[in-house]
Amino acid sequence: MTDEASPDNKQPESTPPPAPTPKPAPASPAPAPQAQEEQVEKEPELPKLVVDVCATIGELKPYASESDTPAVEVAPADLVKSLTTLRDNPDFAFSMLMDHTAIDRIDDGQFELVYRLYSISTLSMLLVSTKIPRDNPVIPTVCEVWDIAEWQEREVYDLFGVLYDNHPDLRRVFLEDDWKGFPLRKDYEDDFMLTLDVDKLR
Amino acid sequence: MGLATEKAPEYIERMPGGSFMLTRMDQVINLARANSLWPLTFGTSCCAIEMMMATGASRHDIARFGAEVARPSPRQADLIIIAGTIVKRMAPRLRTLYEQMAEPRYVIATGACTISGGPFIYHSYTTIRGADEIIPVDVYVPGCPPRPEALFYGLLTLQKMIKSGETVRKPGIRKKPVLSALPPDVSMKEIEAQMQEALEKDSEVDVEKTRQGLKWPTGI
Amino acid sequence: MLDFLFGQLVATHATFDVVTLSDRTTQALAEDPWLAAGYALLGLAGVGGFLSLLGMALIYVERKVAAHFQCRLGPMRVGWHGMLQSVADAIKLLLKEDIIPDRADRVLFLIAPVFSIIATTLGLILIPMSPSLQVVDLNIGVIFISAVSSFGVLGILLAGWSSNNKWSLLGAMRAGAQFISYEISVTLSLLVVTLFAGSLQLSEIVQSQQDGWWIWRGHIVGLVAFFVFLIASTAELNRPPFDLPEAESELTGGFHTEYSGLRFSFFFLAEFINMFIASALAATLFLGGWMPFHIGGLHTFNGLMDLIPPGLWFAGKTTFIIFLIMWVRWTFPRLRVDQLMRLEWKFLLPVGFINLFAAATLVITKLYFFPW
Amino acid sequence: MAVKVSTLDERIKLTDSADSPLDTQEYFINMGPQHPATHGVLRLMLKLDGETVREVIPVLGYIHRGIEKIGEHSTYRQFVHLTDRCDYLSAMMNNWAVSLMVEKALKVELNDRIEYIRTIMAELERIQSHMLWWGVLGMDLGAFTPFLYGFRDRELITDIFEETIGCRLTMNYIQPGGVMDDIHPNFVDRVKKVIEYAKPKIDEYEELLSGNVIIQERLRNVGVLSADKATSLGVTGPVLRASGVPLDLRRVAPYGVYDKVNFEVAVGSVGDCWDRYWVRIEEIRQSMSMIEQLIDNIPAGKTMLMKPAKKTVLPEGSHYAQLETARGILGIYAVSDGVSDKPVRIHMRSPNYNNVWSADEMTRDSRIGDLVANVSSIDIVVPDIDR
Repeated sequence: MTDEASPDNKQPESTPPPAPTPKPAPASPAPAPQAQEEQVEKEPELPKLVVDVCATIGELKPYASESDTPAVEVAPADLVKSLTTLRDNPDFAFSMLMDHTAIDRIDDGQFELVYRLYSISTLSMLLVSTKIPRDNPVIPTVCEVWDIAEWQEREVYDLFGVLYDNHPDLRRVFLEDDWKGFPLRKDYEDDFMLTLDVDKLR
Repeated sequence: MGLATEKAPEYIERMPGGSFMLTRMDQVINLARANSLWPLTFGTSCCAIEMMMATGASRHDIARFGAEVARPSPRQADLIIIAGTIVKRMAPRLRTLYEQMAEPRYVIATGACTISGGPFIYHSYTTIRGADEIIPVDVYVPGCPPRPEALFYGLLTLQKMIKSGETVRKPGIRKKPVLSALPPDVSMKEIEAQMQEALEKDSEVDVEKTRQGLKWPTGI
Repeated sequence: MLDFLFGQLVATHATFDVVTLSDRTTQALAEDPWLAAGYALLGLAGVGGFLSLLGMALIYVERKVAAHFQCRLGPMRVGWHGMLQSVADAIKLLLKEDIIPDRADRVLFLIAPVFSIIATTLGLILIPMSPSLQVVDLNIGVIFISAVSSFGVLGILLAGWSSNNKWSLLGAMRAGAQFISYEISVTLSLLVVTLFAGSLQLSEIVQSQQDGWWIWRGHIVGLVAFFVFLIASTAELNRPPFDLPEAESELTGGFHTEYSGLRFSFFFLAEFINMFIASALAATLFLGGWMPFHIGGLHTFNGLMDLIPPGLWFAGKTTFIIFLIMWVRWTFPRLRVDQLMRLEWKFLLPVGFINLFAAATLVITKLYFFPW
Repeated sequence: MAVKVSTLDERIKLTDSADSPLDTQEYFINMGPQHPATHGVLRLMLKLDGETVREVIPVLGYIHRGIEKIGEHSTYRQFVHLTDRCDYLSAMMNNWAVSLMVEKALKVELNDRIEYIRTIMAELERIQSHMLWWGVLGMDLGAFTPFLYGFRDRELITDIFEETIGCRLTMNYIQPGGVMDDIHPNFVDRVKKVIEYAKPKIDEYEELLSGNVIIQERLRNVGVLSADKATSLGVTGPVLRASGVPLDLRRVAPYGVYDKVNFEVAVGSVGDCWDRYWVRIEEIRQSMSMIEQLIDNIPAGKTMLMKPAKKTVLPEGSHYAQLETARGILGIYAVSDGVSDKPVRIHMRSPNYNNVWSADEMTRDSRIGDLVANVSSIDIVVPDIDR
């Protein structure tokens, strides 16, 4: 990339990614320029958005895992409440649920659910992450907050088997209703599916 | 097929010169069928765009071959051009569409996905590996996606097949066109062996071993 | 002036004796029954042959016209420039498997296409193509044609109902509503011409246009009636922009979704022949039918026009209107159902009534454009 | 907590019944997966009351190939191939999204030549995609001729692609670290010629369809989607912009060289089909002007900065990049473990998946004909919905 390091973070409200970039975007008011230029192994400072959000909403914590988007973490029980605040608070105004998906962290025995919020007025993006146990994947739905959540959650249910509580119409979206298993889980097995491990063949 | 093709041949054959007439009749019928292939509007993915390009774009213009009358209803279509990947959920529908079509019906499979599964063979839990697992295919047109010209070649091959193949006495039996003749003293086995050798050499993949390791599907 | 120059070279106002095939048969019946039977057979074979040949020709023309509108060539492989394409299609359709869906109403399913084609044939025999080329000349021709053309929708309704397919039913219901609505407008514009001509007999209507065609002799009234007729009859033909009963992108195949092979080809054929009938009717009523282009009083000019045989006049006019209908088809998008109904009940119907009233006033006051 | 999981059969069960013989009864009708107006294999269950559509239930999955699962077993460079086959009408923009994600994660700096070529290619792709949409919209509304005209002009752009890339549809041209190959020597001239040819053609399109009174009747005030509802539905691209939200990533978060060109973001006001139509027609014009600004100034430089044969391992963590395709915002979300050259999880935020659900909101209580117009004006590509 020439001078726009990341399309999502070039907004004045948001900041460059927490990871050090070789060439920060000139227009953005970077809070930690030293960290970026010195390239030292050092805990990167939190983006301003994350600090603001965590200060306003008590349930949110900065997300520990490395991500190039400002990210916060929340407990499943506080999810709906905090997401509603994020949408309604005029300082953030995350009016759009850009994306919602899950990651199968099979080693930790958890599903990580990722909500990617986008604000049209401030043009900033926030990643809200929450973790639920793999053996009992139940989480409250956020259909009330954004309309599109209904179908994005259905996709996650279809492919991962995450159950959404209070969902108005929880059924499979891509696969047939009588499909066994949830294909995007890491331990999914299927007689039909062919697997090819190129490394092993060599 | 009606009276003309079921009962009439028996009577005609008994007449003097009847078999000659039957042959002529076959020729006329086959010519008519070959030149009036109405396709079903069916397309699942990328190949459908190239198919539409062949039918739609004025540069290619499939109408020249009399095949532009795309029918949305399978009852009126003669030809189904399977354009695009067929997945498990679509497979029964494709079968239904094929069965709803009236005899004689013809199938062209275009693109890698419909021939073998294409780029979606491995690790895909839904892709059917070849549309011929579901319905009989007359002509395969390779490519990803095939150009409109390739589709025309497939269509012309199908026309050739129909013209030389079916007879009134034996409907539904088609002679597959021989695309290239073998040299006189070479057998198919030798060619297969050579191909396997070439494959192993290029990709350094043990085909035999791979084949044993694979679990091929038994059904849909 | 012209009369002075040419003198008696050209006969003024050649009169046309209308002799229909039914007239000939009746005459022959008195003299020689075998001749009468021959005439009857000729009529049957003629109508049947004409029907199928015309259908195939029209389908070919339609495909070619469409292709050339769209900067392509159209059928090119079968015969010279694809001339035999329709023949190939016909043979193929004849020999296709005849599928009757399992849950369909068998009897109705089988007779529906026949209804359609019979209605078309009955309409065809009335068309005066030239003074000597007309099968039957009824004295209530106009009423008969409008009655028979409504009969065709019965076939469509039956087809949609008996197929036991929701799309077919939707298409059939649309067709029924459309037919009933637009039939009114067609009849209203037909009435305008019958008012002018003072007759319901098609050959007499043609004869009445000896001094000029009704489209311009009837002032603006004739012109308006012509356009109303054209729009409404296009709607009755189920052709775009009014092809809602078989709207491909909405209802897949509409009422003929479940039909295959021969039965489907009946609908196909009926559609094209109906187009011919509508065009021929428009030509007969408004453009003088087989009557050459005459201007009342200019005898020499009229005589020159008479040199062209009436059959050619009829063919030319009909072809022009057919081309017009095809042109519309390949240019315009489709209307929506409620818009279609709105066009009829809120626009065409009032216009038709006002036009009829104006026509009646004109006839009573004798305010023709060329009063001589 | 017991979470109730329903099935399609339960969903399409009719709850109301006619009380008296004069009452009308609603019924379900199945549209698709093989239907001319569903652009492939989308299946719509329509709850109808006579001709009036009460509810639209899209049923997906008829081309669900499990691309995200395949992506977990393929390298990022291999995944680029698969994105071609998702939204095949903006194939290069899909490639670009993956490349952008990889480059962002690895902090690869690209030179201007690559950025220029990418931007020009993406805009050409956008033009051809919109041209095809225009033709298909015409066909859905019952006019067959626009279909042919749209395809005729699209063919010329496909020729340009073919000359440089060797492919007509699934390009696989934009790769992580650059572009596959340098542009063909004829490229600049041909693009100029095509733009020169196509500019008056757009006016011809407008003459054929836009001015037509039937088109106006069919599109105006049909399928109105308010800005709030559109935002809540996560709709992006021309559909969102037609509702009056000027969200265009090319403007608000420029990638490529979009910050160096002048262009206007077409924004509608009502959010009906007509606005969506107009926004796309205007976008063709803007794309042409963008290409005109860029085509003469392609600087010199290398076209591939990352060695294709080298193993590409992204740093540990999640990476996301998004850009504006012809249909909306495409986001590629990848989670890497920092060891393998294959992602732990790769997810596509496809614009079509989010857009298709707005069909229900648009179509409620209007006719079947309106449904066709709405689905057409959303401009869906079904393989991108299903992936």
